[in-house]
Amino acid sequence: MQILLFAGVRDAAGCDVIEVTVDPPATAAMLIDAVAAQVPAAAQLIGVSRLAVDGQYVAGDHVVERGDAELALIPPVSGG
Amino acid sequence: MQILLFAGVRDAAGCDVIEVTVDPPATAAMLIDAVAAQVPAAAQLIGVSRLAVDGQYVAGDHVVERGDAELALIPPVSGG
Amino acid sequence: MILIRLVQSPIELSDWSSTIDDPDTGAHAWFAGVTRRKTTTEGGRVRITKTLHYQAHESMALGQLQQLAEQAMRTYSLAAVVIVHRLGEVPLGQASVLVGCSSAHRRDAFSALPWIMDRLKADVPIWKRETFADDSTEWIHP
Amino acid sequence: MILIRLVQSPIELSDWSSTIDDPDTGAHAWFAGVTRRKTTTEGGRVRITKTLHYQAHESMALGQLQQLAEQAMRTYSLAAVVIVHRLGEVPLGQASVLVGCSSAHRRDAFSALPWIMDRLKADVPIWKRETFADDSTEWIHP
Repeated sequence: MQILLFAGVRDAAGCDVIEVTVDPPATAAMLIDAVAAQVPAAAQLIGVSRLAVDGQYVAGDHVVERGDAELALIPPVSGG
Repeated sequence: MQILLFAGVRDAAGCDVIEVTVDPPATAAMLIDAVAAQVPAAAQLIGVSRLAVDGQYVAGDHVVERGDAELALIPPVSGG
Repeated sequence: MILIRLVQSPIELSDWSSTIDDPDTGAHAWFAGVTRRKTTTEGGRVRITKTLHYQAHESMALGQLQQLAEQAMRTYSLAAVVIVHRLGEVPLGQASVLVGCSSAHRRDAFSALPWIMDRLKADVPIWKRETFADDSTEWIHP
Repeated sequence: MILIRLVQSPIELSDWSSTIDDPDTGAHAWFAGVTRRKTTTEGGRVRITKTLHYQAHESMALGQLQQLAEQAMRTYSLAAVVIVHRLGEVPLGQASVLVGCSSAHRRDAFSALPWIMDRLKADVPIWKRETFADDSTEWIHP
Protein backbone atom coordinates (compact mmCIF):
# COMPACT_ATOMS: atom_id res chain seq x y z
CA MET A 1 0.00 0.00 0.00
CA GLN A 2 1.16 3.53 -0.70
CA ILE A 3 1.38 6.01 2.13
CA LEU A 4 1.94 9.77 1.71
CA LEU A 5 4.76 11.23 3.80
CA PHE A 6 5.17 14.76 5.13
CA ALA A 7 7.60 17.12 6.85
CA GLY A 8 10.31 15.45 8.95
CA VAL A 9 9.32 11.95 7.84
CA ARG A 10 9.34 12.93 4.17
CA ASP A 11 12.79 14.47 4.53
CA ALA A 12 14.14 11.41 6.35
CA ALA A 13 12.67 9.04 3.76
CA GLY A 14 13.76 11.22 0.85
CA CYS A 15 10.43 10.71 -0.90
CA ASP A 16 6.80 11.92 -0.82
CA VAL A 17 5.24 8.48 -0.83
CA ILE A 18 6.35 5.11 0.40
CA GLU A 19 5.22 1.60 -0.53
CA VAL A 20 4.69 -0.80 2.36
CA THR A 21 3.50 -4.38 2.37
CA VAL A 22 1.70 -5.94 5.31
CA ASP A 23 -0.39 -9.09 5.53
CA PRO A 24 -4.13 -8.36 5.61
CA PRO A 25 -5.99 -7.44 7.73
CA ALA A 26 -3.72 -4.40 7.92
CA THR A 27 -4.34 -2.12 10.88
CA ALA A 28 -3.21 1.50 10.99
CA ALA A 29 -0.68 0.60 13.70
CA MET A 30 0.80 -2.15 11.50
CA LEU A 31 1.18 0.25 8.59
CA ILE A 32 2.85 2.85 10.80
CA ASP A 33 5.26 0.18 12.11
CA ALA A 34 6.01 -0.87 8.54
CA VAL A 35 6.92 2.70 7.60
CA ALA A 36 9.14 2.98 10.70
CA ALA A 37 10.94 -0.21 9.68
CA GLN A 38 11.67 1.25 6.24
CA VAL A 39 12.74 4.67 7.56
CA PRO A 40 14.65 3.80 10.73
CA ALA A 41 16.26 7.27 10.91
CA ALA A 42 12.78 8.70 11.67
CA ALA A 43 11.43 5.75 13.67
CA GLN A 44 10.82 7.83 16.80
CA LEU A 45 8.91 10.51 14.91
CA ILE A 46 6.93 7.88 12.99
CA GLY A 47 6.05 6.24 16.31
CA VAL A 48 4.20 9.40 17.41
CA SER A 49 2.55 9.89 14.01
CA ARG A 50 -1.10 9.16 13.14
CA LEU A 51 -2.55 7.54 10.07
CA ALA A 52 -5.18 9.35 8.03
CA VAL A 53 -7.46 7.52 5.61
CA ASP A 54 -9.05 9.75 2.99
CA GLY A 55 -8.33 12.83 5.07
CA GLN A 56 -9.65 11.51 8.40
CA TYR A 57 -7.54 10.34 11.32
CA VAL A 58 -8.06 6.71 12.28
CA ALA A 59 -7.23 4.83 15.48
CA GLY A 60 -4.37 2.33 15.64
CA ASP A 61 -6.70 -0.68 15.49
CA HIS A 62 -8.57 0.63 12.42
CA VAL A 63 -8.43 -1.95 9.65
CA VAL A 64 -7.37 -0.45 6.35
CA GLU A 65 -8.99 -2.08 3.33
CA ARG A 66 -7.15 -2.47 0.07
CA GLY A 67 -8.50 -0.15 -2.57
CA ASP A 68 -8.11 3.41 -3.67
CA ALA A 69 -8.37 5.08 -0.24
CA GLU A 70 -5.65 7.68 0.27
CA LEU A 71 -3.34 6.83 3.16
CA ALA A 72 -1.22 9.52 4.79
CA LEU A 73 1.20 9.41 7.69
CA ILE A 74 0.68 12.55 9.78
CA PRO A 75 3.53 13.39 12.15
CA PRO A 76 2.76 15.85 14.99
CA VAL A 77 1.57 19.04 13.32
CA SER A 78 2.90 22.56 13.80
CA GLY A 79 0.69 24.84 11.76
CA GLY A 80 -0.58 28.18 12.96
CA MET B 1 -19.35 74.33 42.07
CA GLN B 2 -19.75 73.47 38.39
CA ILE B 3 -20.27 69.86 37.36
CA LEU B 4 -20.12 68.58 33.77
CA LEU B 5 -23.11 66.51 32.67
CA PHE B 6 -23.31 63.78 30.03
CA ALA B 7 -25.69 61.57 28.10
CA GLY B 8 -29.08 60.93 29.75
CA VAL B 9 -28.40 63.36 32.59
CA ARG B 10 -27.33 66.11 30.19
CA ASP B 11 -30.49 65.61 28.13
CA ALA B 12 -32.72 65.65 31.24
CA ALA B 13 -31.01 68.79 32.57
CA GLY B 14 -30.98 70.48 29.17
CA CYS B 15 -27.43 71.72 29.70
CA ASP B 16 -23.79 70.52 29.60
CA VAL B 17 -22.84 71.89 32.97
CA ILE B 18 -24.74 72.56 36.17
CA GLU B 19 -23.96 74.83 39.12
CA VAL B 20 -24.56 73.36 42.56
CA THR B 21 -23.98 74.84 45.99
CA VAL B 22 -23.22 72.72 49.05
CA ASP B 23 -21.75 73.66 52.41
CA PRO B 24 -18.10 72.68 52.76
CA PRO B 25 -16.70 70.14 53.31
CA ALA B 26 -18.47 68.88 50.16
CA THR B 27 -18.27 65.16 49.56
CA ALA B 28 -18.81 63.55 46.16
CA ALA B 29 -22.06 62.01 47.47
CA MET B 30 -23.36 65.41 48.56
CA LEU B 31 -22.61 66.90 45.13
CA ILE B 32 -24.36 64.02 43.38
CA ASP B 33 -27.39 64.49 45.67
CA ALA B 34 -27.38 68.21 44.88
CA VAL B 35 -27.46 67.50 41.14
CA ALA B 36 -30.32 65.02 41.65
CA ALA B 37 -32.28 67.67 43.56
CA GLN B 38 -31.89 70.10 40.66
CA VAL B 39 -32.71 67.51 37.95
CA PRO B 40 -35.48 65.44 39.57
CA ALA B 41 -36.51 63.94 36.22
CA ALA B 42 -33.15 62.08 36.17
CA ALA B 43 -32.82 61.49 39.91
CA GLN B 44 -32.71 57.71 39.57
CA LEU B 45 -29.99 57.82 36.92
CA ILE B 46 -28.02 60.40 38.90
CA GLY B 47 -28.27 58.15 41.95
CA VAL B 48 -26.30 55.43 40.13
CA SER B 49 -23.78 57.89 38.68
CA ARG B 50 -20.21 58.43 39.86
CA LEU B 51 -18.30 61.65 40.34
CA ALA B 52 -14.98 62.17 38.57
CA VAL B 53 -12.47 64.78 39.72
CA ASP B 54 -9.94 65.79 37.07
CA GLY B 55 -10.70 62.65 35.08
CA GLN B 56 -10.48 60.17 37.97
CA TYR B 57 -13.40 58.47 39.68
CA VAL B 58 -13.70 59.26 43.39
CA ALA B 59 -15.58 57.47 46.17
CA GLY B 60 -18.74 58.93 47.70
CA ASP B 61 -16.92 60.10 50.83
CA HIS B 62 -14.19 61.88 48.88
CA VAL B 63 -14.02 65.52 49.93
CA VAL B 64 -13.99 67.87 46.95
CA GLU B 65 -11.92 71.00 47.52
CA ARG B 66 -12.93 74.31 46.01
CA GLY B 67 -10.60 75.33 43.21
CA ASP B 68 -10.17 74.70 39.55
CA ALA B 69 -10.52 70.89 39.62
CA GLU B 70 -12.84 69.64 36.88
CA LEU B 71 -15.90 67.86 38.26
CA ALA B 72 -17.94 65.52 36.07
CA LEU B 73 -20.98 63.42 36.79
CA ILE B 74 -20.53 60.06 35.06
CA PRO B 75 -23.73 58.04 34.62
CA PRO B 76 -23.32 54.30 33.85
CA VAL B 77 -21.26 54.09 30.67
CA SER B 78 -22.13 52.23 27.47
CA GLY B 79 -19.15 52.60 25.17
CA GLY B 80 -17.72 49.78 23.11
CA MET C 1 3.63 50.99 22.33
CA ILE C 2 0.23 52.37 23.24
CA LEU C 3 -2.03 54.17 20.78
CA ILE C 4 -5.33 55.66 21.98
CA ARG C 5 -7.64 57.58 19.67
CA LEU C 6 -11.16 58.99 19.65
CA VAL C 7 -12.28 59.52 16.07
CA GLN C 8 -15.30 60.99 14.28
CA SER C 9 -14.93 59.03 11.03
CA PRO C 10 -15.26 55.35 10.08
CA ILE C 11 -12.78 52.97 11.70
CA GLU C 12 -11.14 50.76 9.11
CA LEU C 13 -9.15 47.86 10.54
CA SER C 14 -6.72 48.13 7.62
CA ASP C 15 -5.77 51.68 8.69
CA TRP C 16 -4.62 50.38 12.05
CA SER C 17 -3.46 46.82 11.45
CA SER C 18 0.24 47.64 11.12
CA THR C 19 0.34 49.70 14.31
CA ILE C 20 0.88 46.65 16.53
CA ASP C 21 3.62 45.07 14.41
CA ASP C 22 6.73 44.11 16.33
CA PRO C 23 9.40 41.56 15.34
CA ASP C 24 9.26 39.86 18.74
CA THR C 25 5.50 39.25 18.69
CA GLY C 26 3.97 36.09 17.29
CA ALA C 27 0.35 36.89 18.04
CA HIS C 28 -1.80 39.76 16.85
CA ALA C 29 -5.41 39.91 18.01
CA TRP C 30 -8.17 42.35 17.13
CA PHE C 31 -11.68 43.03 18.27
CA ALA C 32 -14.17 45.29 16.53
CA GLY C 33 -17.50 46.17 18.10
CA VAL C 34 -19.98 46.76 15.33
CA THR C 35 -23.42 48.38 15.32
CA ARG C 36 -25.93 45.53 15.39
CA ARG C 37 -29.39 45.65 13.89
CA LYS C 38 -31.18 43.62 16.54
CA THR C 39 -31.14 43.93 20.30
CA THR C 40 -33.06 41.49 22.45
CA THR C 41 -34.32 43.16 25.61
CA GLU C 42 -34.37 41.40 28.97
CA GLY C 43 -38.06 40.77 28.40
CA GLY C 44 -37.24 38.92 25.19
CA ARG C 45 -38.51 41.66 22.88
CA VAL C 46 -36.44 42.30 19.75
CA ARG C 47 -35.74 45.96 19.04
CA ILE C 48 -34.45 47.03 15.64
CA THR C 49 -31.70 49.62 15.77
CA LYS C 50 -31.53 52.22 13.01
CA THR C 51 -28.36 54.01 14.06
CA LEU C 52 -26.14 54.73 17.06
CA HIS C 53 -24.65 57.92 18.39
CA TYR C 54 -21.71 58.00 20.83
CA GLN C 55 -20.85 60.79 23.24
CA ALA C 56 -17.78 60.97 25.48
CA HIS C 57 -16.13 62.95 28.19
CA GLU C 58 -13.22 63.07 25.82
CA SER C 59 -10.27 64.08 27.99
CA MET C 60 -11.31 61.67 30.75
CA ALA C 61 -12.00 58.86 28.24
CA LEU C 62 -8.53 59.27 26.75
CA GLY C 63 -7.02 59.18 30.23
CA GLN C 64 -9.01 56.12 31.30
CA LEU C 65 -8.17 54.28 28.07
CA GLN C 66 -4.49 55.10 28.51
CA GLN C 67 -4.59 53.77 32.08
CA LEU C 68 -6.27 50.52 31.14
CA ALA C 69 -3.94 50.03 28.17
CA GLU C 70 -0.93 50.46 30.47
CA GLN C 71 -2.39 47.96 32.91
CA ALA C 72 -3.09 45.48 30.08
CA MET C 73 0.49 45.86 28.81
CA ARG C 74 1.86 44.92 32.22
CA THR C 75 -0.66 42.20 33.07
CA TYR C 76 -0.43 40.38 29.74
CA SER C 77 3.14 41.19 28.65
CA LEU C 78 1.91 42.92 25.52
CA ALA C 79 4.22 44.58 23.04
CA ALA C 80 1.54 46.94 21.74
CA VAL C 81 -2.04 48.01 22.40
CA VAL C 82 -4.23 50.16 20.17
CA ILE C 83 -7.70 51.34 21.17
CA VAL C 84 -9.80 53.43 18.79
CA HIS C 85 -13.32 54.54 19.68
CA ARG C 86 -15.60 56.37 17.30
CA LEU C 87 -17.81 59.24 18.49
CA GLY C 88 -20.85 60.84 16.91
CA GLU C 89 -23.09 58.92 14.52
CA VAL C 90 -22.16 55.27 13.82
CA PRO C 91 -24.34 53.72 11.10
CA LEU C 92 -25.40 50.08 11.13
CA GLY C 93 -22.65 47.60 10.37
CA GLN C 94 -19.85 50.02 11.14
CA ALA C 95 -17.35 49.72 13.97
CA SER C 96 -17.79 51.81 17.10
CA VAL C 97 -14.65 50.44 18.74
CA LEU C 98 -11.48 48.68 17.65
CA VAL C 99 -9.00 47.09 20.03
CA GLY C 100 -5.79 45.44 18.92
CA CYS C 101 -2.84 43.98 20.75
CA SER C 102 0.28 41.96 20.09
CA SER C 103 2.26 39.60 22.28
CA ALA C 104 4.94 36.95 21.99
CA HIS C 105 2.46 34.13 22.64
CA ARG C 106 -1.18 33.94 21.68
CA ARG C 107 -2.60 33.22 25.17
CA ASP C 108 -1.70 36.73 26.31
CA ALA C 109 -3.29 38.47 23.32
CA PHE C 110 -6.41 36.29 23.65
CA SER C 111 -6.73 37.11 27.37
CA ALA C 112 -6.02 40.82 26.96
CA LEU C 113 -8.80 41.56 24.46
CA PRO C 114 -11.79 40.59 26.63
CA TRP C 115 -10.14 42.16 29.66
CA ILE C 116 -9.72 45.46 27.83
CA MET C 117 -13.29 45.37 26.50
CA ASP C 118 -14.74 44.53 29.94
CA ARG C 119 -12.86 47.41 31.52
CA LEU C 120 -13.76 49.78 28.70
CA LYS C 121 -17.44 48.94 29.05
CA ALA C 122 -17.32 49.39 32.83
CA ASP C 123 -15.29 52.54 33.30
CA VAL C 124 -14.56 54.60 30.20
CA PRO C 125 -16.90 57.63 30.02
CA ILE C 126 -18.46 57.00 26.63
CA TRP C 127 -22.21 56.66 26.12
CA LYS C 128 -24.32 55.20 23.36
CA ARG C 129 -27.65 56.63 22.25
CA GLU C 130 -29.74 54.22 20.20
CA THR C 131 -32.14 55.37 17.52
CA PHE C 132 -34.67 52.62 16.89
CA ALA C 133 -36.64 51.83 13.75
CA ASP C 134 -39.59 53.90 15.04
CA ASP C 135 -37.24 56.92 15.43
CA SER C 136 -37.45 56.81 19.23
CA THR C 137 -34.10 57.39 20.93
CA GLU C 138 -32.64 56.19 24.19
CA TRP C 139 -29.37 56.75 26.04
CA ILE C 140 -28.05 53.40 27.18
CA HIS C 141 -27.15 53.41 30.89
CA PRO C 142 -26.75 49.73 31.80
CA MET D 1 -20.61 31.61 6.21
CA ILE D 2 -17.37 29.62 6.25
CA LEU D 3 -14.33 30.57 4.20
CA ILE D 4 -11.25 28.32 4.25
CA ARG D 5 -8.16 29.08 2.20
CA LEU D 6 -4.58 27.90 1.85
CA VAL D 7 -2.53 30.60 0.15
CA GLN D 8 1.03 31.00 -1.13
CA SER D 9 1.21 34.80 -0.90
CA PRO D 10 1.18 37.31 1.99
CA ILE D 11 -1.97 37.38 4.12
CA GLU D 12 -3.21 40.94 4.52
CA LEU D 13 -5.93 41.34 7.14
CA SER D 14 -7.47 44.13 5.07
CA ASP D 15 -8.10 41.69 2.20
CA TRP D 16 -10.25 39.54 4.47
CA SER D 17 -11.76 41.91 7.02
CA SER D 18 -15.07 42.39 5.22
CA THR D 19 -15.66 38.65 4.76
CA ILE D 20 -17.19 38.24 8.22
CA ASP D 21 -19.52 41.26 7.99
CA ASP D 22 -23.12 40.51 8.87
CA PRO D 23 -25.82 42.98 9.99
CA ASP D 24 -26.79 40.79 12.95
CA THR D 25 -23.29 40.54 14.40
CA GLY D 26 -21.97 43.01 16.93
CA ALA D 27 -18.57 41.43 17.48
CA HIS D 28 -15.77 40.78 15.02
CA ALA D 29 -12.59 39.15 16.29
CA TRP D 30 -9.37 38.35 14.48
CA PHE D 31 -6.18 36.50 15.25
CA ALA D 32 -3.03 36.58 13.18
CA GLY D 33 -0.12 34.27 13.94
CA VAL D 34 3.05 36.02 12.87
CA THR D 35 6.59 34.76 12.33
CA ARG D 36 8.53 35.65 15.46
CA ARG D 37 12.24 36.36 15.58
CA LYS D 38 12.97 34.74 18.92
CA THR D 39 12.04 31.33 20.25
CA THR D 40 12.96 30.32 23.77
CA THR D 41 13.62 26.58 23.98
CA GLU D 42 12.56 24.46 26.95
CA GLY D 43 16.12 24.69 28.19
CA GLY D 44 15.85 28.49 28.25
CA ARG D 45 18.07 29.02 25.19
CA VAL D 46 16.97 31.76 22.78
CA ARG D 47 17.04 30.78 19.11
CA ILE D 48 16.84 33.44 16.42
CA THR D 49 14.57 32.53 13.52
CA LYS D 50 15.50 33.73 10.06
CA THR D 51 12.48 32.46 8.14
CA LEU D 52 9.73 29.85 8.23
CA HIS D 53 8.45 27.43 5.64
CA TYR D 54 5.05 25.72 5.88
CA GLN D 55 4.07 22.45 4.23
CA ALA D 56 0.59 20.90 4.26
CA HIS D 57 -1.34 17.83 3.27
CA GLU D 58 -3.52 20.32 1.43
CA SER D 59 -6.73 18.41 0.73
CA MET D 60 -6.81 16.97 4.25
CA ALA D 61 -5.94 20.35 5.80
CA LEU D 62 -8.83 21.99 3.95
CA GLY D 63 -11.17 19.25 5.12
CA GLN D 64 -10.01 19.43 8.73
CA LEU D 65 -10.26 23.24 8.76
CA GLN D 66 -13.78 23.04 7.30
CA GLN D 67 -14.79 20.55 10.00
CA LEU D 68 -13.43 22.62 12.85
CA ALA D 69 -14.99 25.79 11.43
CA GLU D 70 -18.37 24.04 11.28
CA GLN D 71 -17.98 22.87 14.86
CA ALA D 72 -16.99 26.38 15.98
CA MET D 73 -20.04 27.87 14.21
CA ARG D 74 -22.34 25.53 16.13
CA THR D 75 -20.56 25.70 19.49
CA TYR D 76 -20.22 29.49 19.62
CA SER D 77 -23.25 30.59 17.54
CA LEU D 78 -21.01 32.33 15.01
CA ALA D 79 -22.33 34.07 11.92
CA ALA D 80 -19.09 33.67 10.00
CA VAL D 81 -15.67 32.04 10.25
CA VAL D 82 -12.70 32.64 7.99
CA ILE D 83 -9.44 30.68 8.27
CA VAL D 84 -6.52 31.46 5.98
CA HIS D 85 -3.21 29.62 6.27
CA ARG D 86 -0.15 30.49 4.25
CA LEU D 87 2.10 27.78 2.82
CA GLY D 88 5.67 27.94 1.52
CA GLU D 89 8.11 30.59 2.74
CA VAL D 90 6.81 33.03 5.38
CA PRO D 91 9.34 35.79 6.12
CA LEU D 92 9.81 37.31 9.57
CA GLY D 93 6.96 39.56 10.72
CA GLN D 94 4.47 38.17 8.21
CA ALA D 95 1.34 36.23 9.06
CA SER D 96 1.29 32.45 8.68
CA VAL D 97 -2.33 32.15 9.77
CA LEU D 98 -5.35 34.41 10.03
CA VAL D 99 -8.57 33.46 11.81
CA GLY D 100 -11.60 35.70 11.97
CA CYS D 101 -15.12 35.25 13.26
CA SER D 102 -18.23 37.25 13.95
CA SER D 103 -21.04 36.76 16.44
CA ALA D 104 -23.94 38.67 17.95
CA HIS D 105 -22.17 39.04 21.30
CA ARG D 106 -18.47 39.41 21.98
CA ARG D 107 -18.10 36.49 24.44
CA ASP D 108 -18.71 34.00 21.64
CA ALA D 109 -16.17 35.53 19.27
CA PHE D 110 -13.61 35.78 22.08
CA SER D 111 -14.12 32.12 23.02
CA ALA D 112 -14.12 30.85 19.46
CA LEU D 113 -10.73 32.24 18.44
CA PRO D 114 -8.57 30.35 20.96
CA TRP D 115 -10.66 27.23 20.48
CA ILE D 116 -10.08 27.33 16.71
CA MET D 117 -6.36 27.98 17.14
CA ASP D 118 -5.97 25.16 19.68
CA ARG D 119 -7.73 22.71 17.37
CA LEU D 120 -5.78 23.94 14.35
CA LYS D 121 -2.48 23.45 16.16
CA ALA D 122 -3.48 19.98 17.34
CA ASP D 123 -5.04 18.40 14.28
CA VAL D 124 -4.65 20.26 11.00
CA PRO D 125 -1.92 18.63 8.87
CA ILE D 126 0.33 21.63 8.38
CA TRP D 127 3.98 21.68 9.39
CA LYS D 128 6.49 24.42 10.04
CA ARG D 129 10.17 24.22 9.16
CA GLU D 130 12.29 26.83 10.90
CA THR D 131 15.43 28.24 9.38
CA PHE D 132 17.59 29.69 12.14
CA ALA D 133 20.14 32.50 12.00
CA ASP D 134 22.96 29.96 11.49
CA ASP D 135 21.07 28.55 8.43
CA SER D 136 20.30 25.28 10.19
CA THR D 137 16.76 24.03 9.55
CA GLU D 138 14.37 21.95 11.61
CA TRP D 139 10.88 20.59 11.10
CA ILE D 140 8.81 21.36 14.16
CA HIS D 141 7.03 18.26 15.48
CA PRO D 142 5.84 19.26 18.96
